[in-house]
Amino acid sequence: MAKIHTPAMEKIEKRNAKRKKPVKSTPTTESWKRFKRNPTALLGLFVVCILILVAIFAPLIAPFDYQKQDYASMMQAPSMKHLFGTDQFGRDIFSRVIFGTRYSLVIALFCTIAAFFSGGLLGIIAGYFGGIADTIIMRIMDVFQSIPMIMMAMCIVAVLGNGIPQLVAAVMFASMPTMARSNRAAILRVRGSDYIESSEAIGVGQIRMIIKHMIPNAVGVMIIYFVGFLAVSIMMMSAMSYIGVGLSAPTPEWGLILNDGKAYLTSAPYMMLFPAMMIMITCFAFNLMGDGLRDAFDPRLK
Amino acid sequence: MENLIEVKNLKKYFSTPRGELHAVDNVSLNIEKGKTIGIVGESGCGKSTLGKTLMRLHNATSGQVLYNGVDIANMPMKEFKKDYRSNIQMIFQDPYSSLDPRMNVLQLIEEPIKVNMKNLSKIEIKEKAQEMMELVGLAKRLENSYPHELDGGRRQRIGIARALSLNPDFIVCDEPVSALDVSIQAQILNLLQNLQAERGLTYMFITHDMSVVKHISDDIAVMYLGQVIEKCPANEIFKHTIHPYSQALLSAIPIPNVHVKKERMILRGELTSPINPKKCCRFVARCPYATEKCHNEEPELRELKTNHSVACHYAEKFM
Amino acid sequence: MLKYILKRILYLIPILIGVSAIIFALKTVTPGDPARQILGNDATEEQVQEKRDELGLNDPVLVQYVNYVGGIVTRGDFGDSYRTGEPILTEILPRLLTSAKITLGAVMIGAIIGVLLGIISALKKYTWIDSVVLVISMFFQSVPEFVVALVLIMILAVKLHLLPATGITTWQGYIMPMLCIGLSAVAGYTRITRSSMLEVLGEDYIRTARAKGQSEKNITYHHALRNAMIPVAQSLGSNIGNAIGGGMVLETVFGVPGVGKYIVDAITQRNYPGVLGGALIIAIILTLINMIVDISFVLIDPRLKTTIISGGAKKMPKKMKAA
Amino acid sequence: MSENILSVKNLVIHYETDEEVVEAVNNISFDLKKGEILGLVGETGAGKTTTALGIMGLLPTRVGHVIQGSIELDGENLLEKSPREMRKVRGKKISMIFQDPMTALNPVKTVGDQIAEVVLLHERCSRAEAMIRAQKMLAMVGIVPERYKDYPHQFSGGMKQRIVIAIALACEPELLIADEPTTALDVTIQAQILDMMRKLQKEHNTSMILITHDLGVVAEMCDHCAVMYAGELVEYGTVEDIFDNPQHPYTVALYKSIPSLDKDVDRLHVVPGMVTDPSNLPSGCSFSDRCDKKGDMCNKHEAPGIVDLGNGHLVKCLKYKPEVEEK
Repeated sequence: MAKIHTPAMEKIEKRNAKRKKPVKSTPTTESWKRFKRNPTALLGLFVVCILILVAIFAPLIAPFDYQKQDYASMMQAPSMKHLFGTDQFGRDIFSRVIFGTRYSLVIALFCTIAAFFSGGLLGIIAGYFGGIADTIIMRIMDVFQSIPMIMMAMCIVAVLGNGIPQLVAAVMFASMPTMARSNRAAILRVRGSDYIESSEAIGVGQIRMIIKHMIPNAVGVMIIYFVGFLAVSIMMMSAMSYIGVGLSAPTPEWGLILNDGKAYLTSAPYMMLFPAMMIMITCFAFNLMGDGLRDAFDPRLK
Repeated sequence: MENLIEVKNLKKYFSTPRGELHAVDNVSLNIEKGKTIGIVGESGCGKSTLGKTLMRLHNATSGQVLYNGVDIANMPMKEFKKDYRSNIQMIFQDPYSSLDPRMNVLQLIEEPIKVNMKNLSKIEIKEKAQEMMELVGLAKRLENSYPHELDGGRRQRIGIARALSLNPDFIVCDEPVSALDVSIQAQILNLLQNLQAERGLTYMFITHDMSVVKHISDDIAVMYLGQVIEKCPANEIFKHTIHPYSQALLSAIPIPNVHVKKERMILRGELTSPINPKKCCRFVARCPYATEKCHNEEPELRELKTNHSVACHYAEKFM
Repeated sequence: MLKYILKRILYLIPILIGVSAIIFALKTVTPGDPARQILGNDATEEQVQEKRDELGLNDPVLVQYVNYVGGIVTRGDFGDSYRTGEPILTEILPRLLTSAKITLGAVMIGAIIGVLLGIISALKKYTWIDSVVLVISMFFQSVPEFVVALVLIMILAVKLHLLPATGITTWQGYIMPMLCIGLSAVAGYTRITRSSMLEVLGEDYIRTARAKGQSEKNITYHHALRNAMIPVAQSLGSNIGNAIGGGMVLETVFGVPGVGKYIVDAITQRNYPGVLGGALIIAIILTLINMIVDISFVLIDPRLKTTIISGGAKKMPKKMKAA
Repeated sequence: MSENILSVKNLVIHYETDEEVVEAVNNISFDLKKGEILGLVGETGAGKTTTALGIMGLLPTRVGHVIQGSIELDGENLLEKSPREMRKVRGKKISMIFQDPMTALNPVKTVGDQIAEVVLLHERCSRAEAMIRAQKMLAMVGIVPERYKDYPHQFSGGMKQRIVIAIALACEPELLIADEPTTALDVTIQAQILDMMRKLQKEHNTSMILITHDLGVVAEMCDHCAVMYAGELVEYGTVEDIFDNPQHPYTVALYKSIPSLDKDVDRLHVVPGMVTDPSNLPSGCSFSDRCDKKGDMCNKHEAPGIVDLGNGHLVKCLKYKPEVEEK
């Protein structure tokens, strides 16, 4: 009796024949393979790369100085000269949005890094040491969590005043409980695994354990949180600037540009359209990428 | 005969929200050099905890573990790690989860050498790791493979190589074959036996499988709810079991032979809770012969014959 | 059960002490002298000092804190508004109802749409429907609530004149704020529902139900859904928190006289007691809500009920499982 | 001899994913007589569970495909039935017990509800009647009927498996498939459960397929035994045939590699190599790479056919087809 050959088998044989040699399979290449197979994730990555390039080369891309006021051309609708139109001071919105990429991305990055170094670190400490340290840290986080994140951030900015460092501090404090919780969970999952115990048994010391075993295994999940939080902080930041808390004019941050256009919603909606689109595209890209990373690092979650 | 390991009144309690869990309760054992002691029991009887306490993966609540006469259970962790960690090693139950998925075979086997023998050069470490791979029967081409690419038998060989690379003389084998298929199980058991013969290793072999433990052990200790209830040479237990629990355990094993129809002793109920146990025979709730005395007094492990001890008030009756 | 509720209520105390401490800490680092704020710039230094004594601002910090908490507990005194001189509580109380309505509506909209989408995408996993649902919900997650609000205002109010752009003088005024907050929460619910539904559908007991000859529909609704809802319910507390936070921004956008707008106004007017008092009140309410969510959980999950009634977790320490 | 209740013919089941095709079951045929117990033995990846799921019509959707063959229950081909018709068969005519009792019960429903559910699905009766039946079933498997209101987590592992058995037997099925019913349990509990299963099987004259990797369990419970390797049925016969007179090299090797309680051997017999990967089968006989009696033809010839050694003792090995080797 011959073995059965099915169309599905032929398809795979054909594909295998095309492949020159088998790719070395390490956990990292496996993750990358899964990420590559995910078109939406790749799209997210692509958009993020473009945004980064835009931020770096903002002065080359922007046709005008983002703060140059030109009273001769105020409130112009989008045209070839002013792609996104101009605002009530005659500033080129396109240039402002391009420079806004710089501000928004950099501030979001600062916020996220700060959040990781405060809440994230606390979570890692709580997860790694456990016991009394864990209890104390997590109880404090419970307290922080009872104030909604954006409200906490606004209260802090209200007290500290507007400005980039203040904003970063506010986001950092406000995000502490969420960050701590998720990083703690990431560490706990690794810490509870058998390979940590088996490494303990062969005499691996604490430092090597953290560097060689725990971080490499937890880092995937942490990257997911990191990317996700970039989107969160951009959204928080723009919402705060929009209602006038956080940054102050004339910084070309997207939320602030929106704030400028607030009064002209009905007469000149384009003033808000483009910055709003930028916020949306950026957050969407980060979220798509984060989602792809989640599937790539942790296929069980899908 | 020389005892490599002497366990004296070892206790390991865990505190849980519902009370103290007596995982290992007053266990005493002697393990002779070059021999294998088998620890059998059902899940929750504390056999793994016993192994991990010997390894100092858990700190003992009280009692002593003498290694060549030195108490290793109560010495400072630092000293233990420095002087004794290499001598006592462990092979883990689940070869799927006990290897770091982000390391390849060579890295996994190099790790114990790297950590414990700091005076070796990189090349020497690699050479030693390769030597270990050969010893446990892992082909050289697998060096750069990751655990997820290998089958259970090979992963367990990695686990064995990791343990052996430190030249230990005592190895705790915690259910090393229970996650493996029957045909692979035989490969690993033979490997362990060959290594023992070549290197004069001493094993503590923890398992729930009576036939495996009988095959590989010289002495057997049966555990029930944290206590050793019967201790004797391997052959003896299958011919002259004394404790009612051991009898039940043996009679419960299905024999792959159609002509042997065993008289079966079916126990009532299931394992009782090891949390805050009362002062009585631990087996009393399931024992068909339990009397008033069993409910009130905790039996001690008594030597009835040479090398055969039983913890039962009425042991003589069952002899 | 009663014991558990009592325990849970006792657990509130340290949280509330902590929250009030955070707010108090912010209060003490607040720029400006409250005494001068109250008296105005014309007051003399002596008058200010006198006022400071009166307000207890010259006492040690700890005494100030104790007085602060004492004032809250005994008199409901969250401080007085710099702007109007009225007690914060009297100013906020009438606004609470408005905010509560919006928050509740938003959470319901978000939860209902989100859970439904989550179920659909779990049942249709790996098909185009699943992808579309996920992309749409992620899209709404990526758009700040206030942008959604602006778009809705443009379309529904300015162009179509269907709904009022701002204010809540009629019931229609509530629709847009609720919708905006609700939509941004949809993604969260969809994701949790989908993943927990998928996990549950892969469980052995679902296979058992299939082996019984149960239909897929009944398996989904009778066996899977209740189990899958446990993590969704768990996320409810933090989602309410997010909705309240979102409400702050949106009440401002829509000009809704709720607590959120009150706090934002207080921020722009540098009315610090208003900001902090408002935040504290919200925090207290949120803590209470979380407690209620926790307690109602026990009612969904029988496993929790037994462990709680038998007084303690049944789980052994992780390391014991291997033994 | 009594009639066949189940007859599986030339069954082939594949799992197809984007990455690979797993040939889980390769052309197996066997019959099960009424009131008999058939043991299905084999290692991981041998296709035991897949066969069972195939019979139940519960192969994972999209991935699992029956490529060919027929499964006849009482003369009706189950593979031709619509999903709706299959639902009427499952739970009523065929029941299945799964390996892990800890997860087989819905944690948020009382055990009484879960037993009553299957009764309500297949029999015309009221909820109250179904509940009474549920309590009777609990009593039958040795659980106090008053505990029908309890939730699964309030029972221990052995008790849960009893409840799973109660669910499976509630509608008095003609065929019971037990997939490693005691593997997750301790040996003393296993003895209790097997004892009870045997008793109930005798009382109700249920036919049964018992899937296990434990030859001891087969020897004790079964009338016939089928040994599977890499999706193929390599040997089939009465338990006496298989245990006293094993013929396939794999069966023989399997015996020798198990440590025995009554014999002392210094070293176990070893089957070399790894368990054959069903997504990457060798040409010819699947066991050929590990076989110690391998001949020249084993890899070259197409998969060996089945040889009847008499009295229905079937073996799938070229050893018993000398004419092939001469060719």
